[in-house]
Amino acid sequence: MGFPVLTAILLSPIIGALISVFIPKEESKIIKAVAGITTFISLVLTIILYIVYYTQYVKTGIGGFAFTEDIPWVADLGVIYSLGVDGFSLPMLLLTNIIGFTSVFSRSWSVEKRAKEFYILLLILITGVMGTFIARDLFIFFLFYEVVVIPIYIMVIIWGSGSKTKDVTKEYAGMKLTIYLLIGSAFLLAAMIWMYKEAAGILGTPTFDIAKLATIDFSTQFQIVVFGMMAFGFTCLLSMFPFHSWSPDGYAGAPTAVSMIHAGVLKKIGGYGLIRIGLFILPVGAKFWAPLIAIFAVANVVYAALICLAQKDMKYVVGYSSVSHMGFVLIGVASMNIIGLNGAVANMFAHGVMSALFFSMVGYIYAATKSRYIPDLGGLAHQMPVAAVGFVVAAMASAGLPGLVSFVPEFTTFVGAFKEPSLQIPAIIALTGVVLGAVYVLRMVANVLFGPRKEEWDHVEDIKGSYWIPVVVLIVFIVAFGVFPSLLMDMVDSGVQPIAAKLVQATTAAAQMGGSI
Amino acid sequence: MNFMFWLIAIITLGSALMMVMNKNIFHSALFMVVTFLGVAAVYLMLYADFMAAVQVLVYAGAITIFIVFGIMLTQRGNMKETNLFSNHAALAGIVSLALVVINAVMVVSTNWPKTGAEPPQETVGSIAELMLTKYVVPFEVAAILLLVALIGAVIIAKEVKKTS
Amino acid sequence: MDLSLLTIEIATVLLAIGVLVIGLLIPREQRFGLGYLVTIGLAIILFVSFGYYGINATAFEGMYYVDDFSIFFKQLILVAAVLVTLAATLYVKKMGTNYGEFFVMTVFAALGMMVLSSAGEFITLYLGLETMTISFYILTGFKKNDSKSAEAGIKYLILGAMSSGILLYGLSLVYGMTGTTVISEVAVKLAEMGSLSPAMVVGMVFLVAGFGFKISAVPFQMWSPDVYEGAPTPVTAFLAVGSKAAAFAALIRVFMIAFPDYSLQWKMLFAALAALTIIIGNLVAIPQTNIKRMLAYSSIAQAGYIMTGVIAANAAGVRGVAFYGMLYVFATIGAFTVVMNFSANTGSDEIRDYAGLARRSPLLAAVLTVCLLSMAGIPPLAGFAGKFYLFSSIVDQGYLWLVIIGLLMSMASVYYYLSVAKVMYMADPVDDSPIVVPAGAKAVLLITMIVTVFLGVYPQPLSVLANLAANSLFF
Amino acid sequence: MIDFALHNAWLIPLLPAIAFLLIFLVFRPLPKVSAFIGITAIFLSFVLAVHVGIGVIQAGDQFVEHPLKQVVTWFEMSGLKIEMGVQIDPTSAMMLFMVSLVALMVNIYSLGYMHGDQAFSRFYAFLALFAMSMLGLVIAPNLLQMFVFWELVGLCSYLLIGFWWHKYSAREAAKKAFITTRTGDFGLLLGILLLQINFGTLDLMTLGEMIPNFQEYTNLSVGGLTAIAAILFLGPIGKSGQFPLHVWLPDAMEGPTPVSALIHAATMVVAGVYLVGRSLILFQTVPGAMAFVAFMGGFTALFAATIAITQTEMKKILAYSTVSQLGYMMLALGAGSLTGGMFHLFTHAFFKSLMFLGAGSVLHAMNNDADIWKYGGLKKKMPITYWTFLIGCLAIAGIFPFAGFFSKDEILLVVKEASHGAQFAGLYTLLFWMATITAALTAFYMFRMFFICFHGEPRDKSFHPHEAPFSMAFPLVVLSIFSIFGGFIGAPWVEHGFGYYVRLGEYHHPSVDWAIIIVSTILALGSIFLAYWIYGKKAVSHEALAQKFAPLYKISFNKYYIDEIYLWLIHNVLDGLGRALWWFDITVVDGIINGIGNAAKILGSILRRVQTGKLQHYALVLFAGVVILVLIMSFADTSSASLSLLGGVR
Amino acid sequence: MIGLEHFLILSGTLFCIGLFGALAKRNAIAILMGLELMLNAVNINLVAFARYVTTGILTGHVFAIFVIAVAAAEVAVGLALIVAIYRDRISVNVDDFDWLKW
Repeated sequence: MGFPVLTAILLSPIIGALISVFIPKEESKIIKAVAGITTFISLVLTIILYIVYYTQYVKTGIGGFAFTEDIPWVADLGVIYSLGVDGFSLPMLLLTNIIGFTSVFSRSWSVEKRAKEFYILLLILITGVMGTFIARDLFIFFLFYEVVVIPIYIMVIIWGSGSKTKDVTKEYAGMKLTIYLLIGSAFLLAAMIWMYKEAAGILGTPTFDIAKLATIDFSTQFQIVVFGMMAFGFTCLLSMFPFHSWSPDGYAGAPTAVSMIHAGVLKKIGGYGLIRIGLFILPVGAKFWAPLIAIFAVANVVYAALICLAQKDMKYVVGYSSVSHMGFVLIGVASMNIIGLNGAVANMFAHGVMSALFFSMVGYIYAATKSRYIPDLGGLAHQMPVAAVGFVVAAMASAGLPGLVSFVPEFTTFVGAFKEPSLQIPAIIALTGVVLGAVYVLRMVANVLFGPRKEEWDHVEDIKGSYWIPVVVLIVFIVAFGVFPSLLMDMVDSGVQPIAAKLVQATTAAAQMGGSI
Repeated sequence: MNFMFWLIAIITLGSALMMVMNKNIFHSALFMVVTFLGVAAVYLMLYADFMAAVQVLVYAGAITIFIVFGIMLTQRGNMKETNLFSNHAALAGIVSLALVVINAVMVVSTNWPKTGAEPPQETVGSIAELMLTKYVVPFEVAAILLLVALIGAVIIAKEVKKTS
Repeated sequence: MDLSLLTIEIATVLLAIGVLVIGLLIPREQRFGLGYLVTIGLAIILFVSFGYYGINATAFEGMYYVDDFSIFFKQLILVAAVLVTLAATLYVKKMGTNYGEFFVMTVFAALGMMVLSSAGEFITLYLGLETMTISFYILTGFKKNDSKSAEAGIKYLILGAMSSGILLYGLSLVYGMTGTTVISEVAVKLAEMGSLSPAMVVGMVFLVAGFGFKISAVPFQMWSPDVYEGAPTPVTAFLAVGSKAAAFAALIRVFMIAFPDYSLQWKMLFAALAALTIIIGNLVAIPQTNIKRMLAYSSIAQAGYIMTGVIAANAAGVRGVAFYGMLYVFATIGAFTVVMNFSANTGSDEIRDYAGLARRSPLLAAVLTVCLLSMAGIPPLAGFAGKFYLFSSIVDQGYLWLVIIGLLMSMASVYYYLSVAKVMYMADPVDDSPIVVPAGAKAVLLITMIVTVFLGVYPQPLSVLANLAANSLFF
Repeated sequence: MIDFALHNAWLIPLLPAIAFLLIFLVFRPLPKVSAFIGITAIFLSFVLAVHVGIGVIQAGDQFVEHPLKQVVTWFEMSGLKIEMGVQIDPTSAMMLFMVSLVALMVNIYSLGYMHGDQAFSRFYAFLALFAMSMLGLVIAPNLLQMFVFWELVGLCSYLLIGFWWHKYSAREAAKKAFITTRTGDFGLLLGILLLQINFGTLDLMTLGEMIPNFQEYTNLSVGGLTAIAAILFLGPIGKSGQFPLHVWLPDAMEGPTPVSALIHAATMVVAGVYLVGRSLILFQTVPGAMAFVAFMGGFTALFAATIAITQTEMKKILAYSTVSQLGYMMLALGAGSLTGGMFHLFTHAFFKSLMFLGAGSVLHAMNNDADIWKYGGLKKKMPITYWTFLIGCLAIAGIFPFAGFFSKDEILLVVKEASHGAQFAGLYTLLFWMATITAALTAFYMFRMFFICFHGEPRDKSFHPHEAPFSMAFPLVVLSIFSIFGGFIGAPWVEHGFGYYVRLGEYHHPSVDWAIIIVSTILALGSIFLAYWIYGKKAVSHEALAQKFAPLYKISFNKYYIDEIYLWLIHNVLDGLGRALWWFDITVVDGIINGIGNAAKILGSILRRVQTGKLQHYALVLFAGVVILVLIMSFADTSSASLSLLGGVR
Repeated sequence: MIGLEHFLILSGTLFCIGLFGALAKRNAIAILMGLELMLNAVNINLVAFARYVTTGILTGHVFAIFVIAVAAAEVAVGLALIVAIYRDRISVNVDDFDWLKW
């Protein structure tokens, strides 16, 4: 397969981090530039990949994994350094790179001190997230998955911040986030290990290859237990109610770049894993748990949206709103049909870019004003019109405005959900989230940006210089994928098809066996 | 034979108990010597003449002297009330008693693979042969171990000059 | 009789005695090179030992194994000894007297461990164990100007003697039931006997207690926090890895080779103890304020993880133990190297004094973080791969519950590990003076960090060796 | 050219879109250029729209049954295909013409009105964006495209209401508008989803064929379809300001007046009507839904009219009037007449935007002071405004031959016809009378405002009103021409008039119902006279009247307190729920997590105390452990359940 | 007839008396003495087994001799440690050795 382009994408930020190690820490501008350049290289490569895949695999209907790389890694475990992208992982990879690149240029006032450490950790973080999405080997997937947790912790405790509205410190927020995710991953790992052994018993050779694992028909009992454990791990990461409480605190505590990456892509690993691993390998177990997931999903949407109404801290609004939006993803997952899954995946992408922009703008305002407390702010559009534009675009995308990236995914999700008779009522309830979403988002926009000029913010500077990058890049993607959703949906569809096909095949097989699940 | 066993057993265990119960550490040490000698007698009953000799030499001799030296170094003057029980003696008693019972039940209920053959009258030769052939590794290791203990005891017991 | 099989041990003895003699001959001021001499000697032996893979022979009628399993553990011990002696120079110098003897004792302890891991027979096993332990008694009490050191020594000695008493009693019962002290023959005899006799029940429990003491499994763990805290830090490091690993080697050999017929019983026993060990070790580590004590509790928990590999009672489990044991060496010694150099500079082991270490010495902070996280099993550090080996060996034997406990508690352990990281990275240093780290210790720090990361990302090299070791045990 | 226009109708929304991008991204610092671009774009759109209209008329009723449709796939996946495109038929052609015309007029008008505003360019950008969205909505061949642009016009409405965002009231009004319409859109989206699920398509033509025979295609019951229609109707309720979601529309007047004229009078707010008209087949299939629509429309018409009577701001009165007229249109649709609804929509657009622009002219002259009681005697100062406004008032009052006359009579006619129908006859009879009363009220409140503002003496001398500049006067004139003559296209004597083109089902030549004509004309004239009597001649003191009917006056003046009720609900129920859940989140959800964490910590500190430092305690534990283990091992049979728990659970 | 079991019970009891001493006494030297009793008990076991179970093969004796050697070494180191700590704390009461705890 010639040039190992995925490895190149993966290595670029790592090389950036290594270079940064040898740059004196006073040269924070150079370090930032290195981070920007290396992530930009990854981004460009990914965009090229996206286009190539779109034209050569999606449009031609070939689909499947492309640009694969397989290097035996740990022989006795059957681990293979196995990378590849398909229509499912490519949007996620693109998302990671978009947000990775833009997060480098996000602003948080605390980063100016100890910039070197910050960018090194950020680059490691970005690499970890990317690796998760392109790994085709479960072991490699998990390796990357957990790589990201610790850098986040360190970034939160060093460069994070507490909140005015809730009695939390950054130490607490960081620790909660970390431990929560790790506890979730403990179950995930246990499930993975068990599945690996079971599969090794059936196949005769140990393997972590997701595609190979998916060919096995595990027993119903096994699937139910293992999927349950896995789902716990993944939905913790996805911040499913009632396992969400790390997320608003975590985002509020984290510096801007981390909030962007965490809400934008890291969370999506939960959804990605749930679909790619849970649904694909354990369809029968997934079917068993789907109703519960659906119920929690509805709770996510409505509960978190209502809580947003009571928030006075910008980051908490966005934090809870991202919990709320994950409900849409979960409903799509719970629908278990191709349309719903398409919607779920597309929703992950959409929420990614949108929340990244949102956090970027909130972070910018916070950095500029040193306040996130909504009643303190107001009329900021006077002083920072550009940030206001970005903020409004993010808000509108969050509210699901058509023409922006999140509308079509949400619509698709709901079509998928309504296709399942049992999900119709939950879906209707969840749809109210669309209204509530508009309420809290617009309230925040109104109270932060609009209204009479406040003199105290006259010293605040508008976005300029490299801080333009997140605004421009993210808005371009938000609008482009909103106006031309087929760029995303075709891709996603080609990626989700095999998974949906597996689901249909497995559940009909189970139904034919007479086993009611 | 029976009588001899019971006598030795009573002496051994009795002096052991006295050793434990005594409140004078010096008296305890003396009872310990008696116990060691009792054990040596038990060895003799088991046709372990060489063992008995070693027991008398090493334990009743060397180790006892060690211990007495220790006592002398750490106790000044009056030896009364030098060997008291601590607060948790009752608990210790319970645990020990439980182990006695466990041991007794275990011994009785186990079907030991006894051969019933007569023991050899002379053991020194075989022991020497075993030590220098089959058990040469442990033998050498034991030598090193004693060297270690020697050096170690010297290092640790040596008085340090108080610097600063 | 082929004495060449014992080359490693003989070389070690010669090294120790040689250094002892040289130490006596040269003047006091010139003795500081002895540490490096020992390190180099051990490194050479370590290098030579690679040639012993694949021999798989026994010496002295099955009494002494020279198989891949024992070689692996000997290498583990040698690696630990090399790293400790290299890292300890500054600390030992600050400790004052008997510079050369410290290293000699360390080598003797390593010798005891080697014998222990090679022992194919109870007497050898016992003597190896005692050589190791007595060396450690001395090393623990080595810090003459610190009363805590002597206290730790006396505690270790009394409790250690009790535990070896009970181990001996157990051994004697096994000997009584089987009429032999050779491990492989014990298995044969027990197979003839069939069902489990009461004496074997008691014997096995006594053996579990004896070995459990050495590996610090709950409820036999209580000595270790006190001793770890009181002992000179290099000793603690060596004690935590070497003595534990050697005891595991012996335990695996005894239980897996001698008692395979009773595996149902002892597996259950170990499973319960492992669960307890993991839980208690981690929980009590949380409120600790002294880093050595915290590491002691964490090392109790680590023993619990390693026990899961014993429970598996197959090659996969042994592989897990071997793998984990080796990477545990790097993580632990890395962490303790930081601790010993920190305390050599500042005289403190309190976690709160680590405030701002990331700025005083980024290397120390980074190594400590990496090592601690490796112990917690966070990818891509080696601990993750190790835990994977361990847990995957028992998950399909019906011990899913233990796997979940293990993983949950190891994730919970991140809490107290990260608390240290938090202090180092977040807080501002009270005292800005840089920390002096000698070149040797620096090398150890780098080695441990690089190896920990490397083995996490690419565990293949170590897993090959661990596989060899595991398979040789069951040939 | 006509052919080009017909087949390239997608250019009509695209041109303003390009204008928007150009202005927003490039020419923002250059206000004049921005305005030029905006006006040019909408002018070109208008030209195209005119040609499309001519083309449609030339084709006769060919497009009624077989619209010209061009679509591209927007996105597609297994089992779901959504298209975007253009559907040209008489209804959409009419809308294209109307929207582009009014937009053009408003664009021109704004040259004068917004002159000197800081954000002049931004205003034109948003206007262009709005034009794009509205035109896109109009030509939508399927419901989803309609929804997409529906939301976009909502966005534009939000942005333009809040155009002067530094004003507290503007920002609140914008928010309110968006959220209120969003509430309706919840229903619309739900309805669309249900249609998609049940029929597998959202294409209007396909749906039009399937829905009448819905039982063949779906397993929906009549009740089910009625429910879908009713849910769908929530969207129009929100967007077109029907009761009870009308509250945003009066507040929307916080936006610049041209915006009110364009968006909140002529175009966007009628999107709901248009949507119902587009999907009228759905409502027609289930009479219950029809009755619902009719009732909501009729009720809103009367309801808003009663509020409009007492308001004191020109734009507020016009806003309530708009609500009322929208209700009228809904009523017509609910009575089953696409023609009636669309016709009134068409004429209303001209005279209502005319009046808004006129009001803007007045406000412009009065330094944006909104209180009509400060006006008076403007007739002399601003004659063009005066006369054009009069034309508007006459048109809305339904005086022959102004446009409103024809469309209003058409509505009354169809409602009357419906009241003779088979189902819900009683309801339609009631609605007929409500509509008639509304017509009278409309004439009354319009002329009340008219007389107060333009007649009499200036009440506040501090103002120095002046006639509007040409750029503002020109649109007034153009629109008043349409307000005068616009109705003729639907006049009963026109053979192939409005109803021939814009219809659902067979074409019936409109009959002339003299009774309705006479009654409505008399009522209108009577109301105008009454208004003149009270406010022009001041024969009766309006204050005395207000005193006399104090409770009624108060209720009307306070808009039935609906805003207050909503506010209370939002602040107490919704926000209260939010606060309660947050409390729950912090104390319970978080509490459990923190509790587990703390429990571990506490357990750790307790277990820590076991380590007493006394070595004999350690030894005791060690040996006690041994004893216990021996006991367990000897008494437990490994085959028994208690121990297999430790080693046997899979 | 005196048999193996008698010796075993004797040794077990001796072991436990030693253990009791080690567990219950305050004086560190007394504890060491208790430990010696325990090791002696083990030796009785070993010799008894050598007499009854492996008659003629003296593994047990060899084992016991090694145990004695180790015991001597242990006592030496133990006493050294006790002396060392006594210098510092002027006490051989093990209850005083509790600086390291929790």
